[in-house]
Amino acid sequence: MKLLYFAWLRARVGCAEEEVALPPQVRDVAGLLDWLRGRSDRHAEALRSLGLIRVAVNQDYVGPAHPVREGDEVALFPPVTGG
Amino acid sequence: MKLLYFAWLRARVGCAEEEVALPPQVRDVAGLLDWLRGRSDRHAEALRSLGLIRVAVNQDYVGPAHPVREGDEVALFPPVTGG
Amino acid sequence: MIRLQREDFDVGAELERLTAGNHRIGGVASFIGLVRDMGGSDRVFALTLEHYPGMTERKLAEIEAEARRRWPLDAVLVIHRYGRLKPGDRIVLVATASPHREAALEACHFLIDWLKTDAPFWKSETTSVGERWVEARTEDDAARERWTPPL
Amino acid sequence: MIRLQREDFDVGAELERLTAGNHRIGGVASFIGLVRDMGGSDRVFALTLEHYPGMTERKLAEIEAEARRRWPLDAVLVIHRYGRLKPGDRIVLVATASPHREAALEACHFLIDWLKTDAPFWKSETTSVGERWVEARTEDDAARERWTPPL
Repeated sequence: MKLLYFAWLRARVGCAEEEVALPPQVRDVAGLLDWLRGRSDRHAEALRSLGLIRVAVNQDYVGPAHPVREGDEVALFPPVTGG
Repeated sequence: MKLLYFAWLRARVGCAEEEVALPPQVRDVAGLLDWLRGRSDRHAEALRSLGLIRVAVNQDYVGPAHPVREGDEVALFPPVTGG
Repeated sequence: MIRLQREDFDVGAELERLTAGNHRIGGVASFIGLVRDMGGSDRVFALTLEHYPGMTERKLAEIEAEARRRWPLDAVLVIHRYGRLKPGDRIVLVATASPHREAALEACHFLIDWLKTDAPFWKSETTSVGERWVEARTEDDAARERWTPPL
Repeated sequence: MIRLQREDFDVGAELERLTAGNHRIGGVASFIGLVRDMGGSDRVFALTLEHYPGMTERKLAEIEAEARRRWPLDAVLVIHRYGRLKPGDRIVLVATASPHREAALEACHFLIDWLKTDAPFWKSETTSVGERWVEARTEDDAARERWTPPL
């Protein structure tokens, strides 16, 4: 699975993009975030405040119950501020 | 008193501007319109449908009860269509 | 700022000038009114705008003052043309600049709505069935009413 | 039409192109977003816009389609810049053209409101007290909500 980080999430995690192999118990966005927090201290710190994190799966905004699968493009980022 | 006519009122009355001496019994806009209708057949015809006529006295929109005086600039015209 | 003129105007240059050197401005809203080639079901070949010199400037200035009273605006521009225009020609430009996007957008909408009902202009269309005066639209009165009473 | 670019754009030329040859259009509404020189009480020297390539184009196209579904629009243009900008620089241009003034004005307002909350852009300010990410504003969410559910 391809993970993308934007804005301060990118800065805190320390990378813009990573390729991960999804363990079988991770089935949805909430599970993915839980699992990611265990990857490193930086991940744990960056993903601490879930209220400040938005998720897109395959370029659509989704909620915590949205399923994730091997092969998805999952992006994590703070609330957007365009315009 | 200076009278100005615009748009189809100008075309129907047959002039853009006329100078009139106000008779003493004419005290307000409604009275002025009554009196003007007696000036000629063209005036009578042009000023027939009061619902289609707007009046400005000294460049402010006014209603039928607004006073008129010698020296005023009174404009008569259809509803405006700017923009 | 209010301008009443026969000549066309350069939208890009006007909008540029509106904000030049003022870096407090976060948003510029504008509206351009154009001559349409249809009036009802008839083809329009020309549109002639007549106005009431003196009162027009006065009313436009009043409308600008009202917009500035209602919203925090750093700049306001209204350019209204008169005379004979062709389909596709620009009639009017309304532009507002503010630190805040909502203020600019609402004030621009307000200005064009009020201008339609309060500025003494009249339009005559040269159509395939002859010359005729454009009637005021009740929708325009309704649009103006949306903004009263003052916010 | 949607464009995402680093380069600046020419507002006059873009608006001209939007309506060229189409004499059905009666009104063009537009909004230009500019970089402000203040962020809260701190001086801003630069604003850097980051976006999510691929998703940004997709979201902007969805927002355009939604506007066209709600209003009768003859043309829609959204140009959004990214990269490093200075105070006074243009960030975004939204323009809508319609036979009807209200449709153009409302659709333009709608587009900028939705773009603020739905397009994946993030802003970082270079200020007198350092570099910092601009936070999303709850006012922007409220402005977006004004347009839902569909008219």
